[in-house]
Amino acid sequence: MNLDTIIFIVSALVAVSGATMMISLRNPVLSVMSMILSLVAQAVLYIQLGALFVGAVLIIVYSGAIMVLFLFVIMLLNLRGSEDLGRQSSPIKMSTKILFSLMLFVEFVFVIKVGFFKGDIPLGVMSQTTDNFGSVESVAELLFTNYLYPFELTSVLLLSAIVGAVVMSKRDAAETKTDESAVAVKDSDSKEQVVES
Amino acid sequence: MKDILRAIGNVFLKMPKGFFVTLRHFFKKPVTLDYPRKKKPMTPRYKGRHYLERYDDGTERCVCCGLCAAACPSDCIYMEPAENEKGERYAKIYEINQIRCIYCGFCEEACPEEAIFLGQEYEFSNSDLDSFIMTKDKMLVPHPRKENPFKKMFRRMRKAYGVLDK
Amino acid sequence: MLEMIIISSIKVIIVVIAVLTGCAYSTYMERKVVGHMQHRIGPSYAGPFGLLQPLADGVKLIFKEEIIPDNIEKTTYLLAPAISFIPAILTFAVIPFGKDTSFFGFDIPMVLSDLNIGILFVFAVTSLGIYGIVLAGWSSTSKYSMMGAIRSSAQMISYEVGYGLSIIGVILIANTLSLRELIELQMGPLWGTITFLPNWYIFSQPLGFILFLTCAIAETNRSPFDMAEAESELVAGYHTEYSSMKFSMFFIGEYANMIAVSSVGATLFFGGWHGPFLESFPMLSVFYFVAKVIMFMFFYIWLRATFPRFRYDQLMNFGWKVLFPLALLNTMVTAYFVIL
Amino acid sequence: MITVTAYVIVAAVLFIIGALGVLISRNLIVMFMSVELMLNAANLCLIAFSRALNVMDGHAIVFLVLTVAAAEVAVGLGMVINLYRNKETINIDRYNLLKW
Repeated sequence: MNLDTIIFIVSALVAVSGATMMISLRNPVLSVMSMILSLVAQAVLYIQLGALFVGAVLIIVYSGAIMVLFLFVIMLLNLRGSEDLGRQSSPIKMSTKILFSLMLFVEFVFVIKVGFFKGDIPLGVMSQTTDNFGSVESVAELLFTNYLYPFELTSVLLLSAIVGAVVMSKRDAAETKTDESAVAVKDSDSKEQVVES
Repeated sequence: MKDILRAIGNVFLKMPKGFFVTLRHFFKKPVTLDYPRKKKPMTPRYKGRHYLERYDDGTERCVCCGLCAAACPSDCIYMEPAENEKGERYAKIYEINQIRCIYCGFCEEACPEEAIFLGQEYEFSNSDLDSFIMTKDKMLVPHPRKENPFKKMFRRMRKAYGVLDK
Repeated sequence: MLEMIIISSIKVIIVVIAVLTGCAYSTYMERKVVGHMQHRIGPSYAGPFGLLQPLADGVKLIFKEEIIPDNIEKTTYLLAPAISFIPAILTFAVIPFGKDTSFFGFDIPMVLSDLNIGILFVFAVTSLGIYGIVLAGWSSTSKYSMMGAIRSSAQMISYEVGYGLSIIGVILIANTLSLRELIELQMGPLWGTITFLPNWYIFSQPLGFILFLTCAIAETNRSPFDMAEAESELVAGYHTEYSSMKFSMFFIGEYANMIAVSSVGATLFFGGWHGPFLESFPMLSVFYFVAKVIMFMFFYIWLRATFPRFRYDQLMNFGWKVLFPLALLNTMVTAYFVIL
Repeated sequence: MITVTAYVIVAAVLFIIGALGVLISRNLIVMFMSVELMLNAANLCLIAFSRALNVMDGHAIVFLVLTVAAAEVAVGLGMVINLYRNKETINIDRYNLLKW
């Protein structure tokens, strides 16, 4: 029970409970907040796994931009907990859904147990890492050599996302420009920054 | 593009101007005072709280003629006359309602005896309504009086026409 | 191990106390400086030159009645001040505030934690600060607070881009993300040749510096970009419904953010604790650092006293049509010269 | 000593919660966030494997996934706003025009 273990257990618990709260709370803003909690805990897990850069980027991109956008949309639509979300679906439907999820989980555990324990991936041990594991330089080196084409493709994807967002949130020409359209454009731009940085 | 050029222009041409203005004023002497400790000297003819004057021998100048009350536009002076043992009139009660008073100074001008005048003090605030009634004992206190140059002139004129002080 | 823990704890306590005192006294500085710029004298009654004014304010805020409105979202309402306050303080974990010195035989690095992704940490943490504002505005169920929160989130989305891009130039030149290494790189004569100037990045990145400054002011919700709390339009914006200690937590958070951004600016562009005569007096470095931060704070206040508030749409336009392209241009030009 | 399996199991749990969220939630925005959560669970897995095998490729892929997620959010939230404008609700059960 060393410090690493404690940190792992705490952040794993926070991540899972944040995620659970996210899907169970009725109030959308509280949902977003618990999602952020979960994300921060996940970033801690990343950093514990040696992925400093990706962990920081996760917080910057997700907590810093994407979740703000979620909050912004919730506020724009002025959704509060009182929003009528319809009747409860029938217990049979509900239990079927939960059952399916549990089956999926069992399957995952099975896959982890059977598939990966053959020894291809040394899951049982944490291998010693090289010095610059998880550093910005090593990620950048990979991105600009082996993963250059996917990287360029994401920029095309971002461009199409910008165009898509603009087209989608643009109202009829007769109506005046609104904040939403402006914000949708902005959001996709802010993602581009991450790629370039 | 136009926006960018304008922004650059503003940063290098217009913004320094604004910064310079505030910086210049930063080094100027402030116009406000450290008020409760330092007070602004009022002008000689400033009309503040009321005082009643005495003659040099200690008797009151006011003879309760009522001219000040008659001149008062806001009707804030109340007085009751009486006679002393020498048979001279004096004001038994002389009260000024400071809340009604508009500090116009007409009483000062109307007074034939130069008994009442308005001094330099201006801090009247109080939490007690009764304290705003200026009674005789409050007004008859000794006070630093700066002679009003116009009063001086009037006194000389009165002397010249034979209306003499006591 | 134990020594390290004790030293680190002492450092943390000292830094937190210093930051909180700094926050208190930057309110004093702000009132004095703005006062003099408007021909007033500012606070002068509590203590000599009003120096005890922050203390008096603090005592007043603590003992004030705590008013919690009825129709609020209780959880988030209570959480919001802490959320805006904690990230602001967290930023100081990676900022080096002096040259490493030794006390009583211990070598003490003058930084709480020297991460090799220091700048990214700062950006990650400051980007969390927005939630305090947004949640406060949303949970107060007041229209002024709500307006403040919406403005703030939109402003944040549009400025984060320029903010991030403006420092890319510096990082490209320095080739590191660690704040300590950045400072070490800024020692010595400018570009290795000009001896009378230090090698601060403001000389090689003037455009980057201006962009950084602009975005930092928008990021900390300060005038002229203080639309989240525009007092002449929205009463007090997002913290309209807060009182007593909760209000003061927002206040401290805002000032701590200002100090944090100032420290980052000083570290990135003005050489951090770097200054003359450090060989003989290493403790002078802390003084240099504080002096640079105070310069930044003075600029903040100066700006507030000088310019009127931006309009909402002007700000958005400015962020997207001016800052963003300029930051891209700066990155491109710097990259070109770096590759050369 | 924690093993990589522990991280992978945490990732699996997160993924399941995300899937459950997509299945049972009737709030469009929460559904959307559940999808993001599933992406993140996959990311966590990638990072864990990257650590286990001591290669950096996982990090690069996570980086690309993050950009994809960002693009997805930009378009998706635009869609949510448009849907809300049409029906004044974000209850997913109300969007049943194509249901037979």
